[in-house]
Amino acid sequence: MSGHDTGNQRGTAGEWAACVEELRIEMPGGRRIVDGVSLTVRAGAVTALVGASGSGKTTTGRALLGTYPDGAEVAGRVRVADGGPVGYVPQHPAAVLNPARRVGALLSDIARARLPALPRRERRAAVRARVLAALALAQLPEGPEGEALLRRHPHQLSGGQQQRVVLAQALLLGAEVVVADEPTTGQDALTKRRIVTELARLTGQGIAVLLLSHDLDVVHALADEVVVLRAGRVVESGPADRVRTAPRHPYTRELLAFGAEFAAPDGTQEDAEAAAPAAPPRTDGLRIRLAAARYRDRTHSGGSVTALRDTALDVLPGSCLAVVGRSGSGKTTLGRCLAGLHRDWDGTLTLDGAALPHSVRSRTPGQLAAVQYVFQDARAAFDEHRTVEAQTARTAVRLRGTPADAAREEARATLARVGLDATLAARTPGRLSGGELQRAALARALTAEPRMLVCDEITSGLDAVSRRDIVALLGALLRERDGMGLVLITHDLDTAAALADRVAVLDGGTLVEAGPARRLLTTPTHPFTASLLAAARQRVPARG
Amino acid sequence: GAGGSGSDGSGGDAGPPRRGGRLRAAFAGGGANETLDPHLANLFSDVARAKALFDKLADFGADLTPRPRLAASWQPNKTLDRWTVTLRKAAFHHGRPVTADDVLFSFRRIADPAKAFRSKADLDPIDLKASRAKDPRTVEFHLKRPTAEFPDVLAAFGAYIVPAGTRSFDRPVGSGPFRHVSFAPGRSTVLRRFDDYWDGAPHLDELEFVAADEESARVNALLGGQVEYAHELSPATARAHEGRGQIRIVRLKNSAMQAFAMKTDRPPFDDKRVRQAFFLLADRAELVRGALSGAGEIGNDLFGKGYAYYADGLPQRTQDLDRARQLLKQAGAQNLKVTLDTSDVAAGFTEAAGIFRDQAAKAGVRITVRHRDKDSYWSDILESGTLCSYRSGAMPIEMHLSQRLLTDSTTNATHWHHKDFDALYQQARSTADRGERTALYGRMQRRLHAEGGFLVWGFADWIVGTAQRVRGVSRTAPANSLDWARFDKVWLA
Amino acid sequence: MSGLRSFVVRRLVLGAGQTAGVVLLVFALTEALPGDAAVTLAGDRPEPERIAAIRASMRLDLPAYERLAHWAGGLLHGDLGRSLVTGRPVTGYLADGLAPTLLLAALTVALLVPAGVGLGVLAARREGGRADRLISSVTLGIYAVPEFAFGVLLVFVFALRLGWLPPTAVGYGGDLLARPAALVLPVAVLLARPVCSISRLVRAGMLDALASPYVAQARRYGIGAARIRYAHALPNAVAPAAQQLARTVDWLLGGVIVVEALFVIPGLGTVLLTAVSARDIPVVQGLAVVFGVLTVALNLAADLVTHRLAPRTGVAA
Amino acid sequence: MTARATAARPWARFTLGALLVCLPLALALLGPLFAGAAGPRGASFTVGGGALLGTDFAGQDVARQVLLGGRSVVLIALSATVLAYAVALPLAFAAALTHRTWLEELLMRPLDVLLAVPSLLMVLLVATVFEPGAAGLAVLVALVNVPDAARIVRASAAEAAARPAVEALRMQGESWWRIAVGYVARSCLRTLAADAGVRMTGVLYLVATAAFLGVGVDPDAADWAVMVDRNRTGLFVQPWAVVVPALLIVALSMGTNLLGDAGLADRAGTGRTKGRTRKGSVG
Ligand SMILES: Nc1ncnc2c1ncn2[C@@H]1O[C@H](COP(=O)(O)OP(=O)(O)OP(=O)(O)O)[C@@H](O)[C@H]1O
Ligand SMILES: Nc1ncnc2c1ncn2[C@@H]1O[C@H](COP(=O)(O)OP(=O)(O)OP(=O)(O)O)[C@@H](O)[C@H]1O
Ligand SMILES: [Mg+2]
Ligand SMILES: [Mg+2]
Repeated sequence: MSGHDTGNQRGTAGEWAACVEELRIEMPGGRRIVDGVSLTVRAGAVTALVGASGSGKTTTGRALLGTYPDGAEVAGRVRVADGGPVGYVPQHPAAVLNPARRVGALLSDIARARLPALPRRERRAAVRARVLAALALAQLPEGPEGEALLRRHPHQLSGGQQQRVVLAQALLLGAEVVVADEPTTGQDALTKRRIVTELARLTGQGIAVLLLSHDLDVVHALADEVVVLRAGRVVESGPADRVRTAPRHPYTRELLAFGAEFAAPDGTQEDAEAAAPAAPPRTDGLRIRLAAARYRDRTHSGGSVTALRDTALDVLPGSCLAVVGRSGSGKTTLGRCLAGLHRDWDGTLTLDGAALPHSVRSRTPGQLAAVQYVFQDARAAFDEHRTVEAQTARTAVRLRGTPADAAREEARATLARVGLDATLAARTPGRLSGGELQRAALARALTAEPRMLVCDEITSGLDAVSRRDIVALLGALLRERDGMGLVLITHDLDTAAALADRVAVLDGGTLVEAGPARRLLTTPTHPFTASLLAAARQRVPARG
Repeated sequence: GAGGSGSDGSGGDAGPPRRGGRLRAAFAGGGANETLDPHLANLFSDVARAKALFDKLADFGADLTPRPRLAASWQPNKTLDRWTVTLRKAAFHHGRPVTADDVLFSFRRIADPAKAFRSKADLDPIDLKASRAKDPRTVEFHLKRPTAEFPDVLAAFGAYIVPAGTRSFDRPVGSGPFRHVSFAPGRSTVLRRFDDYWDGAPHLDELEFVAADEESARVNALLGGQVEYAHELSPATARAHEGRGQIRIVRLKNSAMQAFAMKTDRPPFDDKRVRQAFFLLADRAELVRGALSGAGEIGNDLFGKGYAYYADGLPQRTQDLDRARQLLKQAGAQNLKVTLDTSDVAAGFTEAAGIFRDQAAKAGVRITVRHRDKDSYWSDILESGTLCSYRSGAMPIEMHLSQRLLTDSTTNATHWHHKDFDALYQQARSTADRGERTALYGRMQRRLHAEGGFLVWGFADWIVGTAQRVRGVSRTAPANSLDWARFDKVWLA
Repeated sequence: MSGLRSFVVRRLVLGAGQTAGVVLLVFALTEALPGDAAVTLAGDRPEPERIAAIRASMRLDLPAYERLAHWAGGLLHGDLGRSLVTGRPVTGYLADGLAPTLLLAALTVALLVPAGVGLGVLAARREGGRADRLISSVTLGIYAVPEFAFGVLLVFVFALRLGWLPPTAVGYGGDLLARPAALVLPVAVLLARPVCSISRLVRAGMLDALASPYVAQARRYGIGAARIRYAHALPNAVAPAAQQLARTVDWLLGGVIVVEALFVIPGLGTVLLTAVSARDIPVVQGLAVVFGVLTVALNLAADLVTHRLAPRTGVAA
Repeated sequence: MTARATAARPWARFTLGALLVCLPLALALLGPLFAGAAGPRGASFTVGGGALLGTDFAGQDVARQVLLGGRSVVLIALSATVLAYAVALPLAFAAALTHRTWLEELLMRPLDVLLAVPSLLMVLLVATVFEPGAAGLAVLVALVNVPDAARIVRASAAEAAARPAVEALRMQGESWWRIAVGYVARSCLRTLAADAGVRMTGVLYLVATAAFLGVGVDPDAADWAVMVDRNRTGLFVQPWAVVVPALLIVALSMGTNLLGDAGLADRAGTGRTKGRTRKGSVG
C-alpha cells in the first residue's frame, strides 16, 4: 500500500534502524507537504528533525509508522529494520489515550503484549513491575500516588501527565525505534531535564529515536544528527554539533538563533510600575480569589481531589501575568476556573469590579468575550468537521454580533496575523500541523477582542521564529488594545520573561510565590522557584 | 360455498372403536383465569372441559332440540307449569349416585343472586323455592309461568349438575365421562376415563385439554403431532389442509349466525323501510366468500337455519340495490350516513364490516366503520350506536327469541320492542301442541324477516381439525350442541 | 466512590417514584378503557342486572381512588392483592408467568449479546465489504419481517417440513427446561429482531471507535487484534447498544406476546394481555409493579454502563 | 488497493442500497396512479383467477392493494421516525448537555416511566381511550418511540457532549442548538442513523399491529404493513398477499439502511483511504 517496508535486516551497531529515502507526500491539489526527504535513524542514536511549524516534521515522522495524511499520494521508501513496532509519542497525546480506559489498563495492555508466556499470577506481577518501572522512567509518580494515577482516566490527567503516560507507553513497548513528536512540550523545566536524561540513557541502550522538536535545548542535549526541514524539504543535515556550531544554511541559522539567546525581561513595564509605586490599588482588571478548586475523583479518598487552593491574584489591564510551575501543579485548573470551564471551586472572580459567574454557561456574551481561554490541547478544542476559518469567525458573530461576512473577513485577518494564510485557514483542523492549530486557537480567542486572555501553553508547539512572532503579537496587543490583560500559562520561562509583568509560581496546587517578573526571574525567594529557574537556565547536559 | 364436510374422512370412522390412548385437544383458552367451575363456563374451552367432567340434565342435538342426558325423561302437567323430571341411574366420580338433591343444589347455586352465574337468566322460569325432590331420582320443577320448551332450560349453556354441597372446584367431582387428574389454568387439564360412566365408559384412557390461543399455534401443534384435536381453525387453514391427508378437517355447519344488528328504536333504523333497504344492500354470497372465506352459508335474516322451528319456507333475500335506493328515498334517507360498530371480537367481523361498507356505498349509503374495544364490545353495543356487527352461537330458536327479541329481554341488541310480538311469544310458550307452536314461531319469524332488526347474512361453519387417527368426531353437531367437543365417543385408531 | 454511590441511591429513590408512576399510569389507562371486569366477565351475555351483580361482588362499585388506595395499602404489606376474576392471589399469577418468561429472556440475552456484538464488530471491521453488507442485509431483512411471519416460517421449515424441532411448546406448561428442543424456535424468533438493532448500533459505534487515533496507536503497539476490538474499541462503541439491550430485556420480560402465543408459552406477556382484556386490575397492577421495578433496575444498569464508558461526562462545565 | 478501487467508483457502494430502495419507492409514489378502480370482491385468499396476485383476506385484489399500499407505509415510516426524533433529540441533547443533575433527571426519568409499559400495550391503551385516527396513531406510535430513542441518543451523545470542543463552543457563546445539532449530533451521526434506520421499520409494524387490533388505520386498508399482518392467516393458501408486501418492506428497509451506510462511509471515506503510493515507486 505504501513504501513502508519492514525488513528483518536489523542494522548492526551504528547501522540504520530506520530510514526514509526520497519521501514525497503530495496532497490532492499538488501541494507537496514532504518533498524528497531522506533521513536515517541509527540504533543507539537520536536523529532530530527540526524546522518551522508546518514544515513537515510530523508528517515525516508518521511516515515511519506507515501512516499518511488522508488522500495523500506517497512516493519514496520508508524502511524500518527489525520489523518490530515503532514507538510513537504524538504531538497531541490526548488523542491516543482511550477515553474509556484507565491509565493502568492502557499501560498494562502494552506491557502484557510484550511479555513472554508466563503463568497467570507471575504474569500479572511481571506486568505490574514493568508498568511501575515505566512510570518512573517517564517521571510519573510512584508509590501510592502512582497507584492512584493508574486508576484514573486520561481526562483526569494534566496535559503534561498525559504526555508522560504516552511516553511511558512508548517505553513499555520496548521498540527499537521511537518517533517522539515534541515529547517535552507539556513539561516543566525540571521534568524535562529528567525526561531528557532518561531518553539519553535509553538511546544508550541501543534504541533509535527520531526526535521531532522545536525545543533546541532538547535537540542539543539529545541529538546525534540533525535534519533541518523547511516547507517539506531538507535544507541541511549533519552531525548535531556541526549543524549547531556551523550551520550552513541561513534558514538553520535563523532557526537556531532565537533559542540561543535568553531574552532578559525587558524592563520597561516594570520600570513604569516602579515609577508609580504609590498609585492607589486599582479595581479594574481581573481579581482572582480562589479558595479551593476540586475535581471529582473516585480514586481519591473523600471522592474529590483539590487541585488548587488559596490563590489570590490580580491581573491588571494591559499587563501580563505568567503562571509557571511543575506539570500537574494546577495551572490549567486555574485557567479553566477563570474561563468558567471548571465549576467546582470556591472563591470569587471579578472583572473590572463586577463578579463573574463561575460557569461559562451563566456568562453573558459580553462576559464570555471579556474572558477568553486558549486551550492547552488545541486539537481537542476544535470541531473536527468545520474549517478553522469558520470556527474563528463564529467567535465574532456570537460574542460581538459581527455580521457573518464581516466576521469571516475579520477571522481571515486575525488568522493571518498569527501566521496562517487563507489556504490553511480554509482547512479543517485535522489538516493543520500542531503549531498551526495552536495559532489558530489563539486567533479564535483573539477574535472575541477579549479584555482578559488566558493562554494555556500556546507556544509549546512553535518553532523559535513563530514563537517570536507570537510573543511579539501578544506584546503588541498588550499595548495596542488598550487594556487587554493576559494570563500566560507556560513552561517556557523565556516566553514568560519576554511578556510577563508579574509571575505566579504554582507547586502542587498552591501558589508558592508571586511577584514582579524581573525580580522573580532573577532573584526568586522561594526555593521551588529557584530550582525551577535553575533547571531552565542550566543547559540540559548534552550526551556524550 | 364450502366443500362437503364429511367427505374427506370417507370410511375413516368405520370399524369398531378402539380403546385406549390419550387424546390431546387444543382450545383457545382463558389464560390464567380459567377455572373448572362448570357454572362459570364462558368460553368454548370451559364448556368442553365442563362437558367432559360434568353432565347436564339434557343437551341439544344437531337440530337444537333437547336430548335427555342425566334426565331419563320429563313430563309436563297440563298447564305446562310443573314438570316432573326423572333421573337416570348415574354416579359421580366418587361413587355417589346422582340424586334430585344434587340437581336442585346445582340449579340453586346457578340461580344464586349473589353469584351472577351465566345461566342464571336461563333458569329464570323455574321457581326453585317451590321445586322439590319427590324422590332421589325424581325432581318436580315448579315454573313461574307455563313453558312449553322447558327441556331447553335443562339443556341451557351452563346448567351442569354438581354434587350437592360442592364449594370448591380445585378437585372437581362430576358425573361426566372423565375424571379430574390435574389442572393448570391457562396451560393444561388432564382427565382420565371414568369407567362407571352411565353412557358407557369413554374409549380414551386419558384426555388432555391444552390451551393455545393463537390459531396458527393450534394448527402447528396438530400438524406436528403435539395434539390430536384442534378446535376453532380458520377457513384459510381448512382450505390449506383439507384433503391433503395430513389432518382431517371437520366443518360443523350452522354454528354461528353472522349478522348486522340495527337498533330499531332510533333513526335511521326506526323506519322499517330503511331496515328493509339495508336487507337489500347486502350481497350475502360476497360476504360469505370474503368474510368467512367461503366457510359458511348465506343467511336469510333469520336466526337458526337448520334448527327446529326454522322458517325455511321464506324466500331467500338477495341484493337489490335499486329497490334499496327506492326504499331509502321513500324513507327520506338518501345520502344516508351510518356508523357501523365492529370489533375483532369474533372472526370475520372486521372483514364483513369492510365488505358491507363497500356494498352499501354502491347504493349511496355511506357507512363509517368504527372499531370498538373487543373486551367490552357486547356490552357497548347493547345500548349505544345504531348499527353493529353481531353474531350468535347455536341455541334453540325459542331461546333466541326470548333472550333477544322481547320487550323485557336482557340482551335485546336490536331494541325490538313490540307488544304484539311479545304476546305471540307468550302464546307459543304456553301452547302444548308442537304443530301450533311451529305455526306461531313461523309468524314471528315472518315478521322478523320482513322488518326485523337483524340482517342475518350468513352462518359460519365451525372448523375443527383432527389427526388422521382420531375417529368418532361428530361432523354435524353445531358448536355448543351435545356432540360438539364430545370426547367420550372419540377413539384413536 | 461516593459520587457513584449517591448516583445509585438517588436513582433508586427516584425509581420508587417511577414505579409508583408506572402503577398510576397503568391504573389510569386501564380504568379509562371501556368496560370493567364485570362487563368483560359478562362477555356476550351482558345482561345489565348480571353485570351489576358481578360488579357488586367484585366491589367495583367503590370509587376508583378507594380501590387504588386499598390496593396500595396492601402493597405496603407486600400483598399484591387478588385477581378480581378468580380470587387467586396475584403473586401466583406473576410466579406462573415469570418462570417461562425468565427462561426465554435469559436464553435470548445469553445468545443475543455475543451475537449482536460479534456481528456488529465483524461488520464494522469490514465496513462496506462483503461481510458487512451480508450481515447488514440479512439482519435488516429479518428485522423487516414481522416476528409472526418469521416464526411461522421457522416452524414450517424446521418443525413441520424437516421435523427437527417441536412446532410449539403446547402442554409443556412450566416444564420447559425439560424440553429444550421446544425452546429453540422461540429463542430464534426472539433473537431475530434485537440482533439487528444491537448489531447495527455496535457497528455504528465501532466504525467511529476503530477509526480513532487511540485504536491506531494500540494497533501500532502490537496489541492483539481481538483485544483491540473488544477491550479498546468496543467500550467506546457500546453505550447506545447497552441502552438498546436494556430495552430488549424489558421487552423480553414484558412484551413477547407474539412469540408466547405462537409457541404456546404462557409467560408474563400472556398474563398481562389476559389481565388487561379481563380488566383484572389487581393483576395488571401487580405486573406494572414488576415491570416498573425491572425497568428502573435495567435503566440504572444501562446508565451505569454509559457512565462508566464515557467517564468524562459530568466533568464538563 | 481496494480502497482505491472504491474511490474510483464512489457510486459503486450505493448501487445495492439504491437498487433495493428503487422498486418499493417507485411503487409507493406511482402505484396509486396505476391502481385503477376497485373491481368486485372475490373470495378471500384465492390464487390466480382474474387477479394477478390473487385476493387477500377480504377478497380484495392483492396486486391493487400492493399498488396502493406503499404510500402510507412510506409516509408513516418517515413521518413517525422524524417525529420521534424531533422530540427525542432535543430531550436527549438537553439531558446530555446540561450540568444540572435535576434537569437531566426531570427530562429523562418521566420517560423511563413510559418505558416500563410495553409499547404495544401502551399504544393499545392510549388508542382505545382516545380513539385517534390514522394520523393520530402514527403520532402516538412515534411518541411511544421517544423514550427509547431518547435514551439511545443520550447514551451516544454522552461522550461527545463532554469533549473540550464543546467547551470551546460554549466559550464562543455558541447557541445550544448549534452545539447540540452542529457538533454533538454530528459526532454521533452514525449511531443516530443506525437507530433511526432500524426504528423506521419497527414503527411500521407497530402501526400495523395496532390496526389489526382495531385502532387507527382500517384493518383492510391498503398498506403493506397492514397487509402482512392481516393476511398471515392465509399464508399457506395465498402466500403472495404476505410475501409481496413483506418483500417490499424488506427492500425498503434494507435499501434505506444500506444507502445510509454507504452515505456515511462516503463521508468518512477519505478517512479510511490511507495514503496511496504512486505506481512505480519503490517498495
Ligand atoms: N491532512 C492534511 N491535509 C493537508 N495538509 C496537511 C495535512 N496534514 C498536514 N498538512 C500540512 O502539511 C504541513 C506539514 O504538517 P506537519 O504536521 O508535518 O508539520 P510540523 O512540521 O509537524 O509542524 P508543527 O511543528 O507545527 O507541528 C503543514 O503545513 C500542514 O498544514
Ligand atoms: N478531571 C480531573 N479529575 C481529577 N484530577 C484531575 C482532573 N484534571 C486534572 N486533575 C489533576 O489536577 C492536577 C492539576 O492539573 P492541571 O491540569 O491543572 O495541571 P497543569 O498545571 O496544567 O499541568 P500541565 O503543565 O501538565 O498541563 C493534576 O495533578 C491532575 O492530575
Ligand atoms: Mg507537528
Ligand atoms: Mg495544563
